[in-house]
Amino acid sequence: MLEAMTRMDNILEVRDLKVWFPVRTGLLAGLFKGEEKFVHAVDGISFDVRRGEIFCLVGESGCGKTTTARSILRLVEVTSGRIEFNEDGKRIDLASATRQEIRNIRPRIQLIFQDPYESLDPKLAVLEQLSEPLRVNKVKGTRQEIMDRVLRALSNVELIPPETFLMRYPHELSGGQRQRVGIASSMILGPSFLIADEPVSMVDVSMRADILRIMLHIKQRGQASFLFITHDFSLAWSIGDRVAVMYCGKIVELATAFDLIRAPKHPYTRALISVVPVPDPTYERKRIILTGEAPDPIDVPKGCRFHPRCPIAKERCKTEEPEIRDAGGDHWVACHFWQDPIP
Amino acid sequence: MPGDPARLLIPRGRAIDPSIMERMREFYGLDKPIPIQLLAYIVQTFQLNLGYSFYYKAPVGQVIAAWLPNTLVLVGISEAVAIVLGFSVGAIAGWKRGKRFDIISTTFGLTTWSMPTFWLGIVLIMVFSVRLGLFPVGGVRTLELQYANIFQQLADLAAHLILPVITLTLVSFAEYLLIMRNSLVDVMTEDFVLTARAKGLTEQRVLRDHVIPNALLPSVTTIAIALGFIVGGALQTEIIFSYPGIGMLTFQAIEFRDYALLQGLFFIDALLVIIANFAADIIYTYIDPRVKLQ
Amino acid sequence: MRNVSGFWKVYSANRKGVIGLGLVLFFVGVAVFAGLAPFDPSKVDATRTWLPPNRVNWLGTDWFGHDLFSQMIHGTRVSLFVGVFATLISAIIGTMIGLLSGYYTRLIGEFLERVVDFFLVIPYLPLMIVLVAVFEATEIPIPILWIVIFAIGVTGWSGTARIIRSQVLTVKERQFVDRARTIGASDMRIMIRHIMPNVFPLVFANVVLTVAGAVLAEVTLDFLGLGDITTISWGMMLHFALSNNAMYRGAWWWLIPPGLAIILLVMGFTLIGYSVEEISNPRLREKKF
Amino acid sequence: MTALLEVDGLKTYFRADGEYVKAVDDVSFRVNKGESVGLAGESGCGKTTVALSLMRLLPSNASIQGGRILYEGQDIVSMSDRRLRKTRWKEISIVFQGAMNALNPVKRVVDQIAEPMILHGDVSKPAARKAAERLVELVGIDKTRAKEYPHEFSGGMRQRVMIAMALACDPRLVILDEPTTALDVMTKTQIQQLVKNIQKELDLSTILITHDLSVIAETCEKVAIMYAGKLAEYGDVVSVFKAPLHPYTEGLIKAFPNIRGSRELPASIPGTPPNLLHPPAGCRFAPRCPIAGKECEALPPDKTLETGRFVSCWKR
Repeated sequence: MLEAMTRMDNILEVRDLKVWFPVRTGLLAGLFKGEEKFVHAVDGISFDVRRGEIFCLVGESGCGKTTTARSILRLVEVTSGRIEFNEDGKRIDLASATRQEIRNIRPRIQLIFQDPYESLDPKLAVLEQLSEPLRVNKVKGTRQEIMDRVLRALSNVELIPPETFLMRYPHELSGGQRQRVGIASSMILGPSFLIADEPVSMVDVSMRADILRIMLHIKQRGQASFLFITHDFSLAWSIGDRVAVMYCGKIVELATAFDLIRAPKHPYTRALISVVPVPDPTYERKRIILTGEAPDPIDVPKGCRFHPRCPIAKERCKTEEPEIRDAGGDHWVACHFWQDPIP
Repeated sequence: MPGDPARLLIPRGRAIDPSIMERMREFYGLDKPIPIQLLAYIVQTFQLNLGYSFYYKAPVGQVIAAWLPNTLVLVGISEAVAIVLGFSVGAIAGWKRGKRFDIISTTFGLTTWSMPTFWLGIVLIMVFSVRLGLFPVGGVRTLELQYANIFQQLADLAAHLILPVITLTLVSFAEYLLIMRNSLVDVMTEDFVLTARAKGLTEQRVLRDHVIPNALLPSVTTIAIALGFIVGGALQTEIIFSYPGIGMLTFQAIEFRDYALLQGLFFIDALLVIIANFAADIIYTYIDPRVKLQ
Repeated sequence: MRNVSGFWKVYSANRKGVIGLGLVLFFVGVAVFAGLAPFDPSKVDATRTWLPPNRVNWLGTDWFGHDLFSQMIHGTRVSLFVGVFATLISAIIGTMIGLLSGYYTRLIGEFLERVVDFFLVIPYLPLMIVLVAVFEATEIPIPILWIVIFAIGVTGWSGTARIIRSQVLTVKERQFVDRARTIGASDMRIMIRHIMPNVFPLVFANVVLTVAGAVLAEVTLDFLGLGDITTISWGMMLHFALSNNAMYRGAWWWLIPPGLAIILLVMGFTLIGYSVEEISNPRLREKKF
Repeated sequence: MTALLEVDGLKTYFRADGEYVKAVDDVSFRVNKGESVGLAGESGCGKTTVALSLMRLLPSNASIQGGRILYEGQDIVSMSDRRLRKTRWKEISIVFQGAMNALNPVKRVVDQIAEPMILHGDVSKPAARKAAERLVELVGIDKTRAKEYPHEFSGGMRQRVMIAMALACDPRLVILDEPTTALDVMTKTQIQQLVKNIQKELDLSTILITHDLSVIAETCEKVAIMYAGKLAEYGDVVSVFKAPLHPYTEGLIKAFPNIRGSRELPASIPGTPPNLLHPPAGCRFAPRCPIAGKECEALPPDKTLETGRFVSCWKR
């Protein structure tokens, strides 16, 4: 299984990660019912991020992809499982690390946020925004050295000339510019691993490509590896190296971007890819439209979680949860009947 | 020892036998340090034993029970009027935000809100009772009417109640007015108000059918919070109008340093307000479909 | 703050706010220059009692023969002093409890939230009365004025705490706080550097509103006879007017001016508070697009 | 084909600090009977303001400063308030973005759908409720759920309710303002199919407002592209997407990643949209335009080609 594949060129190895949130019931209800309910936000997933790649985690809202990202940064507590971060021959399990260890490792792992309007403190100018990470982590340097680093970070995200941006406040910047300041602030500590959570979904279409290109350059220069979280297969297609698809807290399929999008195997992935919008009015295709909606992560269906909506589900799917298996060529799929055609 | 309650039990002008003082202190537990007295008080309170009033020479619970109904009548009537008045004026003010009605009504509300309650009572008494002689200056009934028929008695009660009710209504309605107004202004920016307009509803119907029902919800919760404020207003009103309720009783308890009574009163005040809050919570879960009773 | 001039530009366009500030500044001026009052406010002139307003005593005299105009002027000091110091106490308590209960939502937060809820619904005037009465009885040598300040301060913080708590709860969920955490900032730094500046305007508005409440509370305690009878304050003027039957003897000049002064001062603070709230809370502002 | 709606030189301005923000500045287009028109552009281009202008639902600081909106020959801009209210929902209805707030949280769904029926038709309350339940079924929701409140529905379901509500009075024209924006791709597709089917069945005209060109490509017949308050291009979907005339349209189409294309980054348009308080004097796209020349400093001409296409550009 995946366990056996542990290799030196993995920067991150996630094994059987579970993040459950207790459901808050009323005080009285809690006393009488006695059983505690959980949101199974992430329910046992394993994957690797290889050094120097952009690994995409794709899924619909509520599938657990953002919780996965937040658990790697320990912004939420992990219920069980391991998250091994591997750098310079040293391994650290982020899931069980102490607060102090987490704070020590944080400069190495940074997050690029979804909402450029929300992720910058509205009261801080760009200069403060970028110098704060250095100050918090007690990076030594003269004023000039700090300033040089800030200016370099700004030019790296193509905010040129960088000097003109230093004293601007977030509300004086466009959405695309803010997102670049966000990336610069995530990059200033020189992290080796970046988690990008829907980094362009709030940016206007005409400026999205700039953001994507900046990230691609970071990867190509070998500065960092990425975990790229998105709901949009076409983004995974244009920027991702390998792609994993999540459904209701589980990974249902994992393969290279090309294989997964051109030859999807799991019925859920096949359906999703068949309906991805294409900006071409003449393009004809057969759409597989699923009925219903994703299940409530509090009461997950028995057996395969996808079976109530699955067009090829059989009796076995109602009782037996499929393991994720290699279907050949490093293409992993969690389905008993992935070879069946969809009618 | 000024402010020593034991001293108050002895008739004035008599020499005090220190040993009697000592025994009385002991009897009432006043010889213990203050923290221990406080602890004893808390323990007793939870046993619903409110202690013994020095001044009335009766159990505190009994004294309060005798005076409480008058207060409930006063507060009940004035709050009902204040809520209806405050909510309706507030709704119109919010709807006509920035117009003359809004400015005049909020300025008026702000003025009455800024008044000390007792001072408003003074002004009303000076104008309507002392100058114009329209209403009695205080109390709750006229002694000579004790044997009159029920209608005369009721008319008498109403005449006594009118000024206190006006006082308490005026000082508390502004709170409701401002809450309703701001809540309405908030709701009006919501998309469903645009939907309602798009449906072709007249402005009045948009207000009546869509805006007000939504603005009312947050306003209801504030009724409960406002009650803590109203207890203070009722207290001052009763004192100024010599209205025999628990506010007046509080004043007497302060004057005679009757701590057991004072603490008992505070306990009852708090209890009533907490019960009212609880009731408001339950009402809220009924009127807001988004909140389900577990 | 670097945004002061920007804030002033918006504030000065707010009519209510300017009126409120004018009122408060007027009373502050009166308090500062109270020494210029025409008479010594505590000087008794037995030949001049119960006088309605006249050329010598602009607001008349009371039963003892005090000049009421001079008493009004000196009374301003007490109202402002008590209002500001009581608010200082409640602002400190309220801010700390609000911040802590909003930031730590687990055990500490739950507990503090209950405490705030309790103080929020509790009828505060009776509580203040009990506090002052008990303290005055203990004979601890604290001036009564400070007992009053303390009683108002420790009962009046719950509103501030609640507002800060709810603000912290929302601000804390915003992404820039997550960003601060991912760069390794400590809880303390996040609270002071990121959360506080963003909740500050509303806190300020609330604190100003608390001053209004504290001024009213002080007047009420004086009226109930729980204040210091040796100080000259608006509340004490009313207290003595009542106990000397000014109401029935038609001495309106002893009763009306202190009341009007209280209304104007309370309104001044209230207007400032509402205006700051309006400016800093975008939901109360008109939607632009 | 006859025109149902003709927008002619529409100008809608916002007042801000004594100045005018020209959110919509001289926009003209038409919607024929039974036709679906997509109105696309990025945030702040004025597309939602156009939608609100069509029903005169503008906020208090905005007003229509010029132009005509002819619905069946009647000018909505100069219509009396009474006439306007009779036109709203009965003739033109609207589906707003973010269905959560567009539904009244404290009213039952069935009553919200029935409300305009009772208002505009001579229908009794029970009859309106019955009809509302039928609509709920039409949009694919079990009618037993009609008695529920909006918060009991998922995002996709609420959008279906909004669509049912928009159909309540048999309107001729339905405006859809970002109807699928916050939804997941599968739900989005379900809603798009629903709208397409209903449109065909009821011979409706629709105006779909969205920033997502691919949605328009898949569901509309005509497309209008807006940029900074101006109409950049208008035409039938196939020719606009296959051979865009305006450089902005071209850039926008290229900015969309396409899983059917080769694996490469989409292209971006450099720069940012202008501030509409002080827009450039000439072509508003000129500062970002790859082919802008000297002549673009003057206002570009409106060119209507014989194919019915429209473009506002000097270079074409």
